[in-house]
Amino acid sequence: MAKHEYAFYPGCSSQKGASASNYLTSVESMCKTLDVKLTEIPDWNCCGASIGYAEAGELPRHVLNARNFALSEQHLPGQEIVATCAACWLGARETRERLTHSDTLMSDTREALKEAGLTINEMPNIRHMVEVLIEDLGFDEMKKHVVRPLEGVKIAGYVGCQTNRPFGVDGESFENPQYLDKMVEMVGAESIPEYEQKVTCCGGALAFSEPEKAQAQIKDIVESAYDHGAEMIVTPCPLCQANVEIYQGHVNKKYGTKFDIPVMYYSQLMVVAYGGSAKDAGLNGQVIKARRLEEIAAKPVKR
Amino acid sequence: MTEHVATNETILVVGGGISGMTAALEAAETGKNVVLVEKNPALGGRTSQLYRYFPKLCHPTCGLEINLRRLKGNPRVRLLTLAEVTGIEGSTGNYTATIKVRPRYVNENCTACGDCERAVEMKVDDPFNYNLSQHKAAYLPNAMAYPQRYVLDPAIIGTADAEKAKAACKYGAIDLDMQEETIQVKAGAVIWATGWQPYDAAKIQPYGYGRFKNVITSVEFERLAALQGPTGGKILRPSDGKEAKNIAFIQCAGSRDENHLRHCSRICCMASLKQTHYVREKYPEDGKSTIYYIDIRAIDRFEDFYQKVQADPSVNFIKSKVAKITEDEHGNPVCHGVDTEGYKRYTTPHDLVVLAVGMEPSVKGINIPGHIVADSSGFIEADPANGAVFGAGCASNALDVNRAVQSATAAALRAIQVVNKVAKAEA
Amino acid sequence: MADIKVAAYICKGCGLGERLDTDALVKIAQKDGKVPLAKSHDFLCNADGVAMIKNDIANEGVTHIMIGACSRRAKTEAFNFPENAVARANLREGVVWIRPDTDEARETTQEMAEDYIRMGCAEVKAMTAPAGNPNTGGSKTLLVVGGGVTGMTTAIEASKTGYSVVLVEKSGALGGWAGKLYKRTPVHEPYKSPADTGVADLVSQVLADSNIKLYLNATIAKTDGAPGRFVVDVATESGATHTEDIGAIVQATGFTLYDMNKLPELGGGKSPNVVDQAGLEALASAAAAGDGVIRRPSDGAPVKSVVFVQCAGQRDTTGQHLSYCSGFCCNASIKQAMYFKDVNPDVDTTIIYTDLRTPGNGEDFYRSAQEKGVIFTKGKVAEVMPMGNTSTVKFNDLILGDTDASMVDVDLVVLATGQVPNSGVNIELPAEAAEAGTVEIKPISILNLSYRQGPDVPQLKQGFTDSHFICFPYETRRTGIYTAGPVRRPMDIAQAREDATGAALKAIQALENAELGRAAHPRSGDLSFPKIRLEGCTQCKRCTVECPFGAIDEDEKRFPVVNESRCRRCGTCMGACPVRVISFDNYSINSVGAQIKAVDIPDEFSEKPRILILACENDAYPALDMAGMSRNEYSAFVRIIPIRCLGSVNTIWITDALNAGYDGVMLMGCKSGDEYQCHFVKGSELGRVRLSKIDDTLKTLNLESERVRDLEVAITDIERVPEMINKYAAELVAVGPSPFKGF
Amino acid sequence: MSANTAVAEKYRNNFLKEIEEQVEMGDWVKMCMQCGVCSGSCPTNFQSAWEHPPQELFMMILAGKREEVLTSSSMWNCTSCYNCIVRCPRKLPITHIMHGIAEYAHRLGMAPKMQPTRFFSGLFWKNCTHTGRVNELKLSLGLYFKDGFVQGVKNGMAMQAVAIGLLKARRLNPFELFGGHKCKDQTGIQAMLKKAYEIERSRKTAKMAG
Repeated sequence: MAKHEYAFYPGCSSQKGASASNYLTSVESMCKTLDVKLTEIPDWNCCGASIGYAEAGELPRHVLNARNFALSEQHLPGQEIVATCAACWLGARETRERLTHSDTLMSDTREALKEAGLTINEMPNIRHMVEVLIEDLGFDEMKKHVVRPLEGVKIAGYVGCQTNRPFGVDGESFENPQYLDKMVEMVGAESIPEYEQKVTCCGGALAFSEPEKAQAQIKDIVESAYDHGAEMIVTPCPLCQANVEIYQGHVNKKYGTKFDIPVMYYSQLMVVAYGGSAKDAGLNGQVIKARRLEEIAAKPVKR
Repeated sequence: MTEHVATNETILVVGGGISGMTAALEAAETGKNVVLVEKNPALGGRTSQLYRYFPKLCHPTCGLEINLRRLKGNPRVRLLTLAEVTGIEGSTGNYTATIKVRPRYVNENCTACGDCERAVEMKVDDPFNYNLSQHKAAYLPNAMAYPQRYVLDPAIIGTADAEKAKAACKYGAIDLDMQEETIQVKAGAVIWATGWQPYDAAKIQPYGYGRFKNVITSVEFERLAALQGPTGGKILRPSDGKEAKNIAFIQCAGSRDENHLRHCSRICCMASLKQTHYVREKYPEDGKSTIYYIDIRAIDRFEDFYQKVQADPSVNFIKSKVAKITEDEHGNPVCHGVDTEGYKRYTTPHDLVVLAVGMEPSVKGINIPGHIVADSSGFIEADPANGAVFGAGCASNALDVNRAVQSATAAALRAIQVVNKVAKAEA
Repeated sequence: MADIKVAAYICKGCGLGERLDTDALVKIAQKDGKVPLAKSHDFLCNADGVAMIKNDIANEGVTHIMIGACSRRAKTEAFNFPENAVARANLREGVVWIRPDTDEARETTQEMAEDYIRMGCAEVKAMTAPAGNPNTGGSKTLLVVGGGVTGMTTAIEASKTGYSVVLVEKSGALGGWAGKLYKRTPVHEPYKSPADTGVADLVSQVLADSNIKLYLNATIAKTDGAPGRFVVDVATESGATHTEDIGAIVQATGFTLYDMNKLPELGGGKSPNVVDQAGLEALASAAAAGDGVIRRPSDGAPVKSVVFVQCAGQRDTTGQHLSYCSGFCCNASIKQAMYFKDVNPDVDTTIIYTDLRTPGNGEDFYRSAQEKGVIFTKGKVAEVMPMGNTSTVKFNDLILGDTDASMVDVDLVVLATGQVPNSGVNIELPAEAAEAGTVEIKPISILNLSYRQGPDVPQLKQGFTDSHFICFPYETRRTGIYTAGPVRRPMDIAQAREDATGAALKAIQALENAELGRAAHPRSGDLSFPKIRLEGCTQCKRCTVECPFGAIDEDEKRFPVVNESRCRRCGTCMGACPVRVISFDNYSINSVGAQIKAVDIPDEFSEKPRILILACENDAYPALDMAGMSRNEYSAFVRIIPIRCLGSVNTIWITDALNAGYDGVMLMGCKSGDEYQCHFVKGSELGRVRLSKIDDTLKTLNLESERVRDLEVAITDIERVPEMINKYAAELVAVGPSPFKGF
Repeated sequence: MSANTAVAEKYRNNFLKEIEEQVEMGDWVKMCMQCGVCSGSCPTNFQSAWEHPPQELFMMILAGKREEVLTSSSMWNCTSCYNCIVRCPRKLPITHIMHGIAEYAHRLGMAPKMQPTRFFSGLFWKNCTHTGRVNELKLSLGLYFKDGFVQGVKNGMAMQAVAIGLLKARRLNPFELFGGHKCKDQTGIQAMLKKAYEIERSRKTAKMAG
């Protein structure tokens, strides 16, 4: 039996061949080390994300999330649902809050779920992977497994929006959350607590629909990381990761900058620090290669 | 000032700020015996830390001097300093208060000559200056301190410095063996005048108080302007001691905000308007103030003061709740937001940002019998269920000084009504 | 005077013994001070030192005590001898703490101390321990003028405290403004809905209270006397007059709504569908008595849309209307909007405001109104145009930047006009303004005081009754007469009730202290009082005109009559008197004059000028003391005498000083004018007016105008005051020594 | 009078009522006190993006400016960053209100037709509900070709580098075009969503009827 077991909701981007497949890879390796068992919710569906709003309406959006709750309850009774994607976590949590606070919405949801042969009896807890790490395992436990500290690497912790607002990680501030910096320190790297863009919005879905608006923000996020001497950026959110990483070329073209900074997931740092290979950490999934990490990952482990 | 014995005809006044002193003196001057309890080593409370009052721009210590003189001349008030009421038992006309008295380590022999202060080295934060500066660990709390008697900070006890202080005193005033005491006091009625505390500005995350040195609170700004404050009355910013001439005042820092304080704290608009005067007073040539506000609440006759400030070209008003503050490379706090009158976005650096922090009643965590009735913000309401425990001043509502004094005077009458009834029954 | 025995005690503690030749000081007290008993003590303020003094009082027959130690503001508990006349020579804060501890300074410092001993001895000999004033009255009845919420509350609270009350209401019913309200703004959690006014309850309490004597349809025909012994004639409708003995008075005469007919641009007076807040209350009350629906006055149709115009005729900067904010109207409009919403949520209610002012828990009331669908629009109303049964409201929408916004087909417009205090005759209104009619005159007196200075309580510029409205809000300029409620400051019912309760206490306190012959604030408990030696009086009336508190009347022969219980003991009368016939037992022309004369004036070749400082004891003297505590040094050539108020400074002191060879005189008093900081309100101003004429005196003496300096000093001037002194001392060197030295 | 042409009286409550009935979280609009913290907190709140920032939109709703509000592109600029929500002193769920107003404008057909985010939003929803999971390739292509084929090729070219990068990193699968990720119980999902729409519509209609 694993120490911790959860129903896993990877979300659309964390599938094979999807934009955050490297996130998935590294989370799986990380969990193995930490003895955390994630069981994928069978036949889970998309959360609808915040951007689906034009068509989604209110009830269909909640029904979509509720279907995942129902599946989890049916197949993985008693387990908390863990998401790795900020949007999935937020969407599911919002549905949970709304259904809990409105009897009408709850009964309407049940009525719709019936059409898919499902129902909900109890509201599941919805957790972000970061919450699991911090609250259920704790920094001491996480640190225990570090065998290859990322010494001398300076990393800007970019928390972004949706893992931070409106719910956020318990005890953290909306304006200056510190857990990512602590995680950076935990893996033996150097954090930048004063990085002022840590909660700036990456533009979210607007990065696709109206890229020029989002790119101005991406520029600020990257520029400030450079100003603070960061070698890489770390984030807990797939959309943040993608937006900040893949548009650097566009930003360079538009603003004449020469950005080329890797954008990593916390789980990738941990896997490397835990002694995993570049492949375990999904480093091959970087559009902007994290050479420094690759070098470290190639080094032998101090046991 | 004397040591009369407290009985059921005594009025217990908790808090020695302007409200508590007023309640105590008004009752005493009407012939009632009063026990006045103050948790600090000296009377005066929060108003004594202000540089000036609105709207007359006079000095709070001016009224304090009169109140202290009234007190010195009145045998009916018994004063306990460094004392906190930890519990009250009983009912209307028959209360027993338990009071914890912390040691001052200095007895009544003290002449306030200051020899002990000169003898010691140790320095501790000076709460009178909101810890913006330090004072010696043997200190007189402030120039107006009453009782006019030195205090030893507990941190000095057990050190060689403490012995130095003792040795320096020619009058045997220093008693290092003084212990905390718990005493009980009888009273027929109780007036809670424990005042207010500034809302913890660090909780207002977007403003970066605690992260940015040049973001300070309105109460701290009073000390910067005060002639006896940490900067000798010069408005210098904390980060680099530079003259702060371009100052932003942010209203509703905590108040009118369901994430913080639900209520409007009433005084903050006037306080900021007043503080723009300090900027002009200290930097007549190039001082500049910007007030970011939702509604300017210059209520009743104070409107005149608002109109005067509006007419001042050095003061700029922007109807906007500042969204967030960042810091630029020069250490200047930068205000970000939107002027809602006509939708104008701004990103404005200032030398210093002053947060007009809200008022929180200082009534939490006190064991009052029968569960005191308070409103959703914690202010004591007037309610028969409170028996003869009466809120006064800012323990009862967000009030300016004038209204706090009114409230305290009214509370004194309510308490007198109770003890008069006791006296009649006992006669 | 025969059986006084003066003793001088000189302390050697706090460095006095090291810095001064205290033996010499003892000798000075004996020789120059001519005291039969002079002693020094190592530590005068400790139990042993105090016991020594007490023993001398008991066994040596000492009646007058001169203490040469610390400031009179320090060690007050130790040096507390209420039966004796006591003078304090300030050797610590006033001498050793403001002088450098150097060999060069030693001589001048010692001279300073010696002079203070001489001065203390001279002063105490000119004093007697005061014993309270005669002409006390024992009435324990309060008069309350005004039967609204404030007046009723005062009456009920005073009665509950055990005092009887005479309550006079000019109309035929109790209740006042609040009695006309449908509901009031809430004062308890959850602050969500309009609440019962509570007026009916107050009325029944008043009517049921045998301690309260009620006069309806009655006015005050005459108020005579002083606290503790007022004699008040109450005139009733029938023409009968009832005389009441009264101890103290609370004036709770409330306010009148600003006349909306003065606001034609806002539709005031132009249509029955434009009402003020009182008008709406009447409509709401009428609706509540019927089917609950508020109807349009013009045709009785149910109101479907209503607009509230905030600050109507208020916060006006043009000088045409009220300049102030009445404070209660935002909450009142919210409440009135709820009258509609609570009955029918479909009625459109819009409040147009510039700054919404709902302090404290009013914020919850504001939120509740928003929840109920009341619309708040930040804007400035330019015009209300009634047409037929509806109106168009044109305004500048400040958020949307639309200067030409308008609402059409509005059924009802409510103008939130402000409170105008009913404060009676403005006794200080400049005659020319009254004649020119530039200021509105309320010719009907409320109290009809038979005081020399006029029939009502003095007012501030906006017509509200005068008070120290920050620290001591109840202190009017008529002792024993307190004002409460909106006559004092615009306010709502909750505040008025609080104010009324406080005013009841102050009135009770005043009559109790009046009975004991003691002063009221700010010299509360003071037993001294002005005595006039009528034989010397020239009936010049200066004392009666100048008294800031209207304490002095004139008798048929035009001699001044002091009503001691009205007096606050500031001494302005004493300062004003050209023939110096007014004095207090412990503060007189002589007690100060003797000190001035006691100072040893070195000759013109000594290069030791002498500067007299007369310092207000409330602010300047504490500032000087604190300068000492901070060891801020100043010139050893000054000799400081605390005075009760700048108003008490008699010019004879200055001329005496200059004649005696002082080189200069500094007068330190509080700020005067509109933002006065004088605790006696007008004292420092009157003092300054008097001193402005000193130049003539200087001319006759052939002296430079620099020799007298009038200075505003605040209590915080701890750094500044020594600088002022040193600067002045340097200036006087340039002017040169006084030609009167050695005469 | 059709919903699209309904005329709101200026500074009357009828448009507010409409918003309250038809817009998710619309009953919060009236609680705004015009402090402007939302406008100042919005990351895309530069004038060109937001013709009317949130607090101004709220005032416009109160002022009955129906046409201007519903045809505005402003609320489509929301990035769902939730800054406004956590800072709002009145706790208005502003992000959701923005989405709600946008959804309502879209439902009425009053939203600007070629507003890119409106287009993307619809596209996303259709994409994800089609199979239960998002097909990122189809989503992207759908977006690039929204303005027609030529523009699509241009957009695609502009994004070429990004796509190649993702392809190389195995984060974009070209075969998604021919199927890709999907849920097994697509029938159940469709039936469930159909029911949800039915219920929601009937509730909104009932509200409109009063």
